[in-house]
Amino acid sequence: MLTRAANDDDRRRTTEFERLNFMVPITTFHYLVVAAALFVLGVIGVLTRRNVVIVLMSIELILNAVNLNLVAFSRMWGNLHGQTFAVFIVVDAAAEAAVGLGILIAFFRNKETINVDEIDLLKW
Amino acid sequence: MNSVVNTGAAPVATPFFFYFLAGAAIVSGLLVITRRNAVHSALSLIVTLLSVAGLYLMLYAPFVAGVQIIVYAGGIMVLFLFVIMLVNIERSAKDRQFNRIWPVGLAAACALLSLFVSAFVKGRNLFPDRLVALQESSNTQQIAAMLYGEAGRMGPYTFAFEIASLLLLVAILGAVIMTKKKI
Amino acid sequence: MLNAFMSYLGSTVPPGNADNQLWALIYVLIIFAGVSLAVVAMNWIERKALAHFQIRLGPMRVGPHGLLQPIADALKLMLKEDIIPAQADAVVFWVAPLIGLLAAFTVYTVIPFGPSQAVSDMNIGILFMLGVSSLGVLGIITAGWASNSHYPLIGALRSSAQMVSYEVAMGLAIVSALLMTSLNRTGTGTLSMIGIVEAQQQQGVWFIFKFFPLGLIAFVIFAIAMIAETNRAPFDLPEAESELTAGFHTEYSGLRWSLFMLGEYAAMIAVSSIAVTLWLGGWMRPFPNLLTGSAWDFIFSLFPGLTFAGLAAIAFIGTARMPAQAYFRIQRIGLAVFAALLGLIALLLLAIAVAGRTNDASIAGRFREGIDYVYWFVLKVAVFMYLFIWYRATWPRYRFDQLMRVGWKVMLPISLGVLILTAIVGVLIS
Amino acid sequence: MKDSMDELSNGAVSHLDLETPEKPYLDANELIINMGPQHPATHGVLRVILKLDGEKVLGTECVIGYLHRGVEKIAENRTYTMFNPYVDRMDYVAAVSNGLGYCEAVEKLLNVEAPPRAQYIRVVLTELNRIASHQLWLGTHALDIGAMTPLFYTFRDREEILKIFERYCGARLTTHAFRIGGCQYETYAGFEKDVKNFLAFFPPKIDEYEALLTSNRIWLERTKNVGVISGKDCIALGVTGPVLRASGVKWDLRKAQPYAAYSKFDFEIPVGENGDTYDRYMVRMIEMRQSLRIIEQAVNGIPEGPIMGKVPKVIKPPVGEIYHSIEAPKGELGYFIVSDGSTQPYRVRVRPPSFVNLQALDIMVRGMLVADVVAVIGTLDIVLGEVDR
Repeated sequence: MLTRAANDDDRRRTTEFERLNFMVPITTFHYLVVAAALFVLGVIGVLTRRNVVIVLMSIELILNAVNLNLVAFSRMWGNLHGQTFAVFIVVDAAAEAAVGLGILIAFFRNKETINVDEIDLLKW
Repeated sequence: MNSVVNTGAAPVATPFFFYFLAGAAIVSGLLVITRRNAVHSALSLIVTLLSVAGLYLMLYAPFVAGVQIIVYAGGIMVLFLFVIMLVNIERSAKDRQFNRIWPVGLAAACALLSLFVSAFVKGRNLFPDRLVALQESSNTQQIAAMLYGEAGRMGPYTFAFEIASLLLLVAILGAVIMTKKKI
Repeated sequence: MLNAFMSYLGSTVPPGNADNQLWALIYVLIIFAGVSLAVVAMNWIERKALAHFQIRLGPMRVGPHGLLQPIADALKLMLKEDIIPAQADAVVFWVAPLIGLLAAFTVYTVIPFGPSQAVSDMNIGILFMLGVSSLGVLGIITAGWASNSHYPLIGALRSSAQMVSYEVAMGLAIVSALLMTSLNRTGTGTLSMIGIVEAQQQQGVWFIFKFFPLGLIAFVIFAIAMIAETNRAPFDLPEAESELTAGFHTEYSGLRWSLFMLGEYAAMIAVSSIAVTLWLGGWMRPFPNLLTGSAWDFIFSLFPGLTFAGLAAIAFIGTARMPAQAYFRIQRIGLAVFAALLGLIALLLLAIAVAGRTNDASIAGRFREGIDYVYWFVLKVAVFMYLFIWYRATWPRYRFDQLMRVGWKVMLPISLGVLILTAIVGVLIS
Repeated sequence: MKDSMDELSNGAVSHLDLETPEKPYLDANELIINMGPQHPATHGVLRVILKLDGEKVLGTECVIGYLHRGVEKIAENRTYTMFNPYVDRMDYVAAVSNGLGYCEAVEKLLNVEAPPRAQYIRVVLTELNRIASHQLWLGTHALDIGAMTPLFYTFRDREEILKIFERYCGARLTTHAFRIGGCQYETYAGFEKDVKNFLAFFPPKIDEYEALLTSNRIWLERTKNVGVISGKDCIALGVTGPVLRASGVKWDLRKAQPYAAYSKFDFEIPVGENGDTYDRYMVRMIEMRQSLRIIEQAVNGIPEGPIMGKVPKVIKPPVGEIYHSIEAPKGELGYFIVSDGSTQPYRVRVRPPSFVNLQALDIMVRGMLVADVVAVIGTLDIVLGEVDR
């Protein structure tokens, strides 16, 4: 009796332990949480930082979070549409970085600043 | 393709690597948005990108991981570092780091965070726990089939792929025109 | 224990793919040690060969014929004061050499020294290699930036521009080789390093000779681009001694500087391995499909032993030619011991070759096979390493704008043309 | 930059505007780089301040004087004979030429002439020295451009010349070979044989250097159209020697104002067309071959006779002044000596070719790249001992 109870207790504790600990098998949900965290970090960066370069980098963070979601879903459903989309997003990120940095350099040449606060004119 | 459902057969190391990579990604992501010096931010971002590439590998997506390393870490980040060195960062490092509307921005981000949290807490059961072991050994070939088609037929994304190449071309032209002083 | 050992010897896939983590770890350690040793040896060979190109003797004092010179150098570098400039960004300065070193060494996880003699066979093998080796440039940029000094900064900018532009031509040349792997019945190619070598085996031709001269041109473009990638003469602008004193590592000293050197040489071996794998048949011995049969197998398996025997003979001749003075006595003994060691290795290899000639499944047979694969691979890589030294002794250095012009206006169009022609020829043939 | 050029004429030190705040151009700031005084490619302790836009050179400024020893001032406190060894220390690569110039200048002041045998010996040694100097130039120049190997080849062959010097006068570098009025030493036994051996030995070696460089694509790209200077600019700046000749001006003091025994020999003056680094390279390579021709004629025709002219024991030239110049390997090497009638010169002024040629650096490198600065410093063939004196 005692041993059984102890066993039950043990089992409960293990499940509790598994819930909290590393031994829980990693599921899609885990990846989604990581992606969400990265996404929020990216959003904070975009909305609060003053340096344009860092804002652009935060956008890369956001895109990466999205990519991680896509690939996680791809594994969840067992097909490759998500991964293919991720490749497209990488292409998009490359284009965005090139154009964004191009704008940045053109802007820096004219106004000698890289602060978002000072980028407030449509025409200069 | 989606026959093997991965239940208890995952290697022991998997959770460890997951938490390691996820932790590295989030911590360095935090560094990206908090560092004063843009070069430090960029280096942290590289760590994030490589960690995410590792997560892709764990998700049986080696091709995406490879693309991530070669395009992001090897290409885009070099571009970033290049630009950071060209523009004068010493002044901006001494400057105020956050823009005028940062409280609003932070509030909006917090709102987004709470949205995510509530979605995850309430909708925990909506996300099925299943993970499918994709066929890793022919991942590239399968993505090729998606992009280019197979056995004479167009794949589902062939047209989109061509459009993407057009997008890149436009981006190249745009970047060149904007950065060149006179053409 | 023995079972585990035998089970691995009998397996035909790399340990990383067989989920054999222990063996994968052992392989990683072996490769790490082997590459470090190769770099040390390369250091000695480069100094010696360069000296002989230039009618000098090279290192002669530390050990017989300077054999212990690399060890003395390593000791010196480790004991040297490690200076971090006051104005430098200490953290980045500290991390930069490690980035380059890690990038150079990570590449080795997918290099196949034989059909099962690799850490792992990744589905994206060559893509992974390209990606990781392109991370090396980050180390150089950060080193140049963190030094907070003009020469390193210029060196870093030069080198990043150079590496990024030559990567394009390099990638296109690689793609044209990858196209050739798809010329089989199913029409699917492969990015896997082992798969590429196996494709060459199936098609019965090294890709350098495939669609002559298309394969050759692609190979030559890669061979040029890889020199630029590794910042070696005549493309050694980032560290051009006469212009930028030492380029991006001007401010580095001691151990950290030696890490840069280690990374550079490791990267040289890595890119040579890519070239060997893609165009020169990887681990395959010459004429594997033409000169078949166990007799030929046996003859070719004698080569490793004979090579070491030749080296031992050279060392013995060197011993005999040393002046018979008391001053040289220790050196004579040292060289004789070295020669004897080489001779013993030769005997061992020959013994394995003879013992394993009948039964491929026996331990000796397995060993013989493995040694054969590694031997031919290393031999081919060694030819490239010699070429690196030869180039350095012969050619002046390019100027930055000329380098860019060659990269974008010559190499890129040619590699594109070769790629398109390869595709057309491939379609027409199949 | 223009008004700062005016400052230069007003005696201001700098014609580079180092004070104005760095203005960003496109996206790069202007870089001010100190090349030297400790730098592998400035041939000693030359310091070049470079103003760069990225890799492009906007302007240069040479800072010299790190090797200044006051040779000209020393001369005022030494007798004419005592000063003779000092001139060897200026262009230490071509010490024999320096000595020849000084001895001939004092001889002119004294109005004596060295006997023909001495003059022939002087020609042989001076031309050997010219070859040695050009060899050193070639080795270091190629090394600057990135070719390591020619340096060792040229040093190997230069050794043969230095051996002849050593046998003749006991020193290899700072030879002090000549004396006022002729030569101190008679040729040693086997001198002619040694020189003739060298004449046979050297031409294949020049071919060897040329095989490595002359038609090398990278060498051509690095030297053609690099550091171009027109003949007019050369004359305006007073540039002489191979640099001048490579710009198409046929001016060689050995032909124009023959000294020593040069009028007796048959040789040609190589002339370039474009005035670029490659032409200067070719001019010097041909000059080496022409020097061999001169040496051959001289060594075959060394007359018998005394080697010392009639010079008083104590040299006390009459009051007056003299300017005498010779064609040193690097250009016109002139000595301006003022005598007040005492045993010590009142003033000695040296016109060193390296110092004058160095002034052309700025014109030659403006608008070129950093790598070209190195190539141009190499091609000017400066020796800092001579620049700073």
